[in-house]
Amino acid sequence: MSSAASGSTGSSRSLSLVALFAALLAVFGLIPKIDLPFGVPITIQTLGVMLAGCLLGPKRAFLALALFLVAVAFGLPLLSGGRGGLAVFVAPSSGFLIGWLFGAVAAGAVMWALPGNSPRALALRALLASFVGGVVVVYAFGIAGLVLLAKLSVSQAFIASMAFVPGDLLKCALCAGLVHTVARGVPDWGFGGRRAA
Amino acid sequence: MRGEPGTFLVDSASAPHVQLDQVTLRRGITTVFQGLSLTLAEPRIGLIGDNGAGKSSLFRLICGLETADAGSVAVCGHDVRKDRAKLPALVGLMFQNPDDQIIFPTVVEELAFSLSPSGISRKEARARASAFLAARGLTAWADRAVEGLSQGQRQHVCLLALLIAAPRILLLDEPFASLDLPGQASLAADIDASAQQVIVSTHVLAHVRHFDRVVWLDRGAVKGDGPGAEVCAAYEADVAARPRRMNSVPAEMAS
Amino acid sequence: MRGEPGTFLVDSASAPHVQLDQVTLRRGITTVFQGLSLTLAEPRIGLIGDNGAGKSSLFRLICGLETADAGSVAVCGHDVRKDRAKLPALVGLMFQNPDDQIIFPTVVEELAFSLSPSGISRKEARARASAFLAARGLTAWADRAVEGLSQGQRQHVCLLALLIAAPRILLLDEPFASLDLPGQASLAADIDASAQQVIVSTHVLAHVRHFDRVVWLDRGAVKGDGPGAEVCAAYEADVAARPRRMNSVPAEMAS
Amino acid sequence: MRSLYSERPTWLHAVPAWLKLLSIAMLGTAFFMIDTPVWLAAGALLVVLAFASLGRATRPALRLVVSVVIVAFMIAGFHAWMGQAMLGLVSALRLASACLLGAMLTLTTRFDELLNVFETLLAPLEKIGVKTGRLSLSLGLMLRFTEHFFVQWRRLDDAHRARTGRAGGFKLLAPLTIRMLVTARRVGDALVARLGQ
Ligand SMILES: Nc1ncnc2c1ncn2[C@@H]1O[C@H](COP(=O)(O)OP(=O)(O)OP(=O)(O)O)[C@@H](O)[C@H]1O
Ligand SMILES: Nc1ncnc2c1ncn2[C@@H]1O[C@H](COP(=O)(O)OP(=O)(O)OP(=O)(O)O)[C@@H](O)[C@H]1O
Ligand SMILES: O=C(O)CCCC[C@@H]1SC[C@@H]2NC(=O)N[C@@H]21
Ligand SMILES: [Mg+2]
Ligand SMILES: [Mg+2]
Repeated sequence: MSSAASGSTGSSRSLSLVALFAALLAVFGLIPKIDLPFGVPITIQTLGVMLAGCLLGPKRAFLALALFLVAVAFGLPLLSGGRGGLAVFVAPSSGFLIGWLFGAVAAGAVMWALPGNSPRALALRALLASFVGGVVVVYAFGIAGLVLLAKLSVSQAFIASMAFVPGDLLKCALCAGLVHTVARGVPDWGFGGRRAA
Repeated sequence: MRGEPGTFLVDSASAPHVQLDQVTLRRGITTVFQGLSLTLAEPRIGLIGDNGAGKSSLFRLICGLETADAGSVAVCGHDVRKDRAKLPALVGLMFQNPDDQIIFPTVVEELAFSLSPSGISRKEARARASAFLAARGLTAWADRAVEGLSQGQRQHVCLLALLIAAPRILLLDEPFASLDLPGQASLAADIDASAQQVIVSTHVLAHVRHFDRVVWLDRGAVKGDGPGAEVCAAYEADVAARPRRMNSVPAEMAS
Repeated sequence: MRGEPGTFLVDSASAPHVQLDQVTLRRGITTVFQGLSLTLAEPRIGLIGDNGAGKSSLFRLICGLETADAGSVAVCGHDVRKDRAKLPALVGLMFQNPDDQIIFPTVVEELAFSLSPSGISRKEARARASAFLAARGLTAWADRAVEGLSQGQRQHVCLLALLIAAPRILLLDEPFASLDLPGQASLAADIDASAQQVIVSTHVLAHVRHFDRVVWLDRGAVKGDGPGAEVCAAYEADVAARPRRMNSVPAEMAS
Repeated sequence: MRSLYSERPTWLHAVPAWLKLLSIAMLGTAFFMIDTPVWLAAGALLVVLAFASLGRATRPALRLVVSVVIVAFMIAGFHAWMGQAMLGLVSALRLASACLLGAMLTLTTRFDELLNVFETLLAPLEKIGVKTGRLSLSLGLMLRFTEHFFVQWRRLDDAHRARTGRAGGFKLLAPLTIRMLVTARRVGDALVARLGQ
């Protein structure tokens, strides 16, 4: 078990991992988005949210997303399509942005709670975790945001969000695949923030 | 240890030393140490042994990077798990691979960072780092990108970053591995002259043969421990007596 | 060279060799080589010199990782810039830092990858890599994560990855640096027995002193070139005659 | 941890880090607000010229830039294929500019200068008792890791080319993931060893 990815969230070790996943979101921001008419883009950055949850666990995933959003709020153009600044937090998509924070936590919590340690089991855990966190939770916040900020009705917002589902399911699969790779390459990684066995 | 009256006074007066007590360490699928006890108090100690014997793991334990699964590790009387914040002043590690140690993009920043636990301002730290380099005739290195240095030069930077921090115990993990002859000679001379405790792991026995104490690790256990000349000779004899290793007989090469 | 009739036949019959012609190489702010010409045709060649002399840069040029700013580099008659695709079969590099070389997460994948230029299927490559490890008594390593190996063990993996690829010319950049004594001895024996051309850079002169040819690089220029014993002695004499290097006199250490 | 920082001095090295960060934030916003292709193209051209003015110092980042340009073309092509050539052009220009700006920052800015800027920015928080030292280190490391994705990819690509004579492409994604996680762990270790926590 040793050091691995474990340790208190305040240590430099966590700090480094947290910064890495914030950076991962920034790199994903370079991959262009596909714009949809109601003002919320399809972006690969949600994959970063899922990965943060599965690989870091709830606490540190939260910190990673918070760090990323702080950098965005500072005006760094890190959201897909090179956006940044405070304006993005009052746009139709801002519900989703806040949802990322809690989606990552949820994904981390599910990843943490599920049993199984073989690469295959970990990939399955990640599949479920990324669905719960990256889809269910993120959409819940996103739909609320659309209702409040884009003045859509709940059912309109719900239907509009369905446009993201195929892409997001693909991301869940990718996330599971990457977790599988990591499980083989870094066997003592503490998935979901657990102390590695 | 913490909070006992007088601990500090006794502590800073006492010679630097490291104490491992019944340490068990597992890393991944390997049990690196199993109930290892060791007191390292001599001013110069060499650490030798095969690849994978546990030399780097021992260093990582001592500076608190690995947590023992059982047993305890204390540096100058401070438990490494509890007194983390005090460790950098007590013990410093020169990593085996320079890329693992260096964080900053330029040499002077990297050295200045070593001074940050001492609490001085960034500007002050940078000034001291520049002066430190200048005193070594390395002013030209200050603004160089670490990326633009050769591996041996990077290893040299790692050494300097450790020296400027000036901890009481220096752990050098294969410090000679990429240094050129002049660099090796001057490091060896510096080790001999240092007032700090120095523990050196190396595969080049010539560098530790004259030490008063050398510890030979074999698959995580102490197989030899005593005066450098004796232990090195015993290790060499052991190596010579082994059947020629299969693992690197390259069929292609020999074909 | 390409397309000339009969080139291939002549080529595969000819002994492996490397030819540098008036090469200038700039990396960052350093002009590493300035009009360097060198023919490397002997079966064993040692490469020595100070940190930053250009040993690794020379290797990177030969296997096409650096592009000369002027002049040309040819391996077995193939220009490294034009015949990129042919290079892997001709020349292989063991990197100085294992982290620069290893791509894949497990040992067997890494070795299997070395076979990919030969065009066999992935499954076949993997089977051969397993067999290769088994023949060396290293079956247990096959599925191990490279990340869970010690530095010396990783360097060993780098060596194995090069050997299984079996190029005609082996470039070994400080291959001994992290290997333990048995590993060093068996690598040295293998080099001596190999049928391929082997070029070794090292700071441990003992490993190349018996070579027929050793090249001593000094700030990118050839300062000595000849029989190993002579060139090594000349280098050692030169080092001994220099004033003791300021750069690593550690005030703290000596205080 | 390796970097792209260029030791070959350029005019941009002398520009204070805060000004560079501010420019990136403002230019990023500007590029996002503009959606007239002509103006965007003019802006992108300016960025390219500024990048080119750094001369040989850009060499460590050239491979990165070339791959970004390729991706940008792919995006433009994809959109053209979907019948939205203009939109494609706009996305491609934004992506290319954002990348060049980021590369210019990393090529010419030291890490401790960045940390200084973040510490100054966050100073007000210090008054209300937030430990800003760690937060600015996190922000700085986030930018370092963003850069490091490219550095690490270049190293892997070198390793790939040395052994196959070809560039690695998508095959390097899984190894890259692992290497980044491992690097973050090692950076965490280096920080712990030197800072004590
Ligand atoms: N990535 C790089 N970018 C810019 N300059 C570099 C780079 N790598 C090395 N250099 C410079 O090139 C010169 C030669 O370096 P090289 O790595 O070839 O030396 P070397 O002989 O292998 O040294 P060592 O014994 O330390 O391995 C050095 O002066 C170094 O500063
Ligand atoms: N990051 C890691 N994760 C899991 N196991 C590891 C890790 N690093 C090393 N090990 C294992 O721990 C054992 C001791 O490794 P260590 O690095 O301490 O050896 P070493 O004596 O320093 O060897 P070398 O001479 O090669 O540097 C080895 O068997 C190795 O397989
Ligand atoms: O960039 C932003 O301003 C926020 C974008 C939010 C996009 C949401 S997250 C869930 C869903 N899946 C996508 O691919 N896009 C949306
Ligand atoms: Mg070691
Ligand atoms: Mg070198």
